[in-house]
Amino acid sequence: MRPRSAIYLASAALALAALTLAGSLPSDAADKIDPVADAKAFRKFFTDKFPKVKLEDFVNGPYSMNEDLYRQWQEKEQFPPYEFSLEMGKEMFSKPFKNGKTYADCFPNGGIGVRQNYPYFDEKEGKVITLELALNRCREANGEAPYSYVRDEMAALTAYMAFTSRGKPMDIKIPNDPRALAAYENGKEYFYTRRGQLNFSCATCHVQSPGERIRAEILAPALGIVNAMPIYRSEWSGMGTTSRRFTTCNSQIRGVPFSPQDDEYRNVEYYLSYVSNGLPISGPGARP
Amino acid sequence: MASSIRVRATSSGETTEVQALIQHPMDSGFVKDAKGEIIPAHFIQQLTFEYDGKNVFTADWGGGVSKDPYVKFAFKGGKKGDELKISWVDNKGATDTTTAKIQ
Amino acid sequence: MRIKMLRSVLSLVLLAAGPTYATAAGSEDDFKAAYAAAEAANKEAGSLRNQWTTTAATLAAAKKAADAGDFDKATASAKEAEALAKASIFQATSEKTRWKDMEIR
Amino acid sequence: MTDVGFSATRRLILQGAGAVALVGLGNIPFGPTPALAAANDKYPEEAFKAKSEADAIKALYGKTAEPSDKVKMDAPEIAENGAVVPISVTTTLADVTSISFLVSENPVVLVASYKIPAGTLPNVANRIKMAKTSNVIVVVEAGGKLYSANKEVKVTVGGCGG
Repeated sequence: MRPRSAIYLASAALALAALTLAGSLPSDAADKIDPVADAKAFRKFFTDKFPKVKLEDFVNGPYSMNEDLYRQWQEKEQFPPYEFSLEMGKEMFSKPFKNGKTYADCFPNGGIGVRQNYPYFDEKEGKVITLELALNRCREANGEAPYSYVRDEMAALTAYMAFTSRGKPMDIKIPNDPRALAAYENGKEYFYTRRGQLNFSCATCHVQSPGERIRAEILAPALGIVNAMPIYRSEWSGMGTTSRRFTTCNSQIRGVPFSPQDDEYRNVEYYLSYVSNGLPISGPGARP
Repeated sequence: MASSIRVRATSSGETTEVQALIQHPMDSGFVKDAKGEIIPAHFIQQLTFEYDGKNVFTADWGGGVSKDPYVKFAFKGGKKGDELKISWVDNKGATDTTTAKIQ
Repeated sequence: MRIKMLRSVLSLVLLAAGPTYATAAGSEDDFKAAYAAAEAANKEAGSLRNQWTTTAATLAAAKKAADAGDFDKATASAKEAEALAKASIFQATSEKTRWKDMEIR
Repeated sequence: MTDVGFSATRRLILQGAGAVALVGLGNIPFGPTPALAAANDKYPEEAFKAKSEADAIKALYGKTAEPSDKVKMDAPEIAENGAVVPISVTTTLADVTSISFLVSENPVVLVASYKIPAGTLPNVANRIKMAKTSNVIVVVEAGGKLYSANKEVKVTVGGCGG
């Protein structure tokens, strides 16, 4: 882990440790929002549950859970189905807008190798900003119409940006700002809240039964589950952004989905990315 | 329009391994769309690979081949820098051709 | 554990819907009342950010039956929609506290 | 979520809301095939109309195949998705001239047939579609005789409720 983020984590831990030590009883500690401790417990839960799976392999989702699936994945990775989307994204990323600017002007480091820092908490706006939102804001700032969050153009752009960050550890920061902690906690609550007529939460599938089957599909572990986004799913025979994955999951358990990039989705992506800090970015990914 | 054919050909001295991924819907003609209408059959029927003017591989495909079809094979011969000619024709008569350099 | 959860929701929905089939709901007014109640409940579920897709589907079925003049079926569907909406409200309120039980610590 | 709910969901899924849905309309006309094959050989029209693997093999090769352990087929136990099933074959048989893949439960049994000229190795990998759990057969024509291998690949609808 890069020294800078290690220092950050250490200082955050120190700050939070100081808070908890400040006379709060253990029972209070349960209500104290402690992302660092959460992340540690989150990672430990999965490494204990699957001791044979290497830490960085959790980002391969179902393929880290089943040998037969892993072989099918390896074969697909020789010439992956997201190849066309990746190429389209690379082309789109460098094509200037009508006003001559390009996406590179909107992103740190020209948008290359920065995906692992998204989503981030914008202290001016007081809200979580995801990569997809930042891309559309960049378009609007340059007089272009925003893309749909669930269609191919957004998937192609995020595929290219993810590709430029492949292998870099997820590096999400939570500034010492009560609104950031609240957003993080709201994301965590969404993750564990059961919804829809099937009464499932994200955790029902991805914490309680990763590696098990739901009909033909093997459930992915929640650790590192967003590291491979965006994904080409054989099920959709097409690309899927994080937004598409969240909204379709909602409707599959018969819950009415919110519109993409609503606060709940931004916050749950913030939570899921934070607790997967340190695991490598592996997007764009192929999935069943 | 960029070619619909992506090819990776790598030579390892005496044999050349060829992988191809082609952008094509490969509709079998048996699937219904969201509105319940049958999506008409539209798939690549024949894909040919030529090296040095000679056919080294021919694929005759039906509707049962996956969307964005992929195929891998190998042939003896072929040196780095040589060219492979790849072309396909589908059941609607559409075609595409490209050449790829052996790496 | 999941089966237990499903049964709890299942029983809840059937319980609410059960009595409605028994009563003979004849007129259009019954339908209008039942439909309004169902819509209100579903609206409340919306405010709790926890609507179910099946509620919307059952509401639509009720409307369709009403448009076709079959007020018995329409009223029954409207009552079932209300039950579903109430179940989604119950789910939202109970989960407000119970989500922590599943949290990895 | 009463019983009605379940069967409604199954029907919904089967109608291809997300999965590959199939319509057993019996003999759908095979679809216009104006473009015939390229110069060197003809597209095996009849074979791609066959409804059983025996007919397909006869239409393609005019003879029957015998199982042989020299034909090594690599196929998954359970396909991750019926739309993309990676299947490959290698063989140690000498002078192979053709390799074909068939799926007995598909509406059109013959999926792919490859012509292997001299100098090309007798190994092919591809990705095929499977309607449902089925036997996948690979046939290799070597030295004028036909050899085959087959394996059952399980395919089910994926995904959660819906």
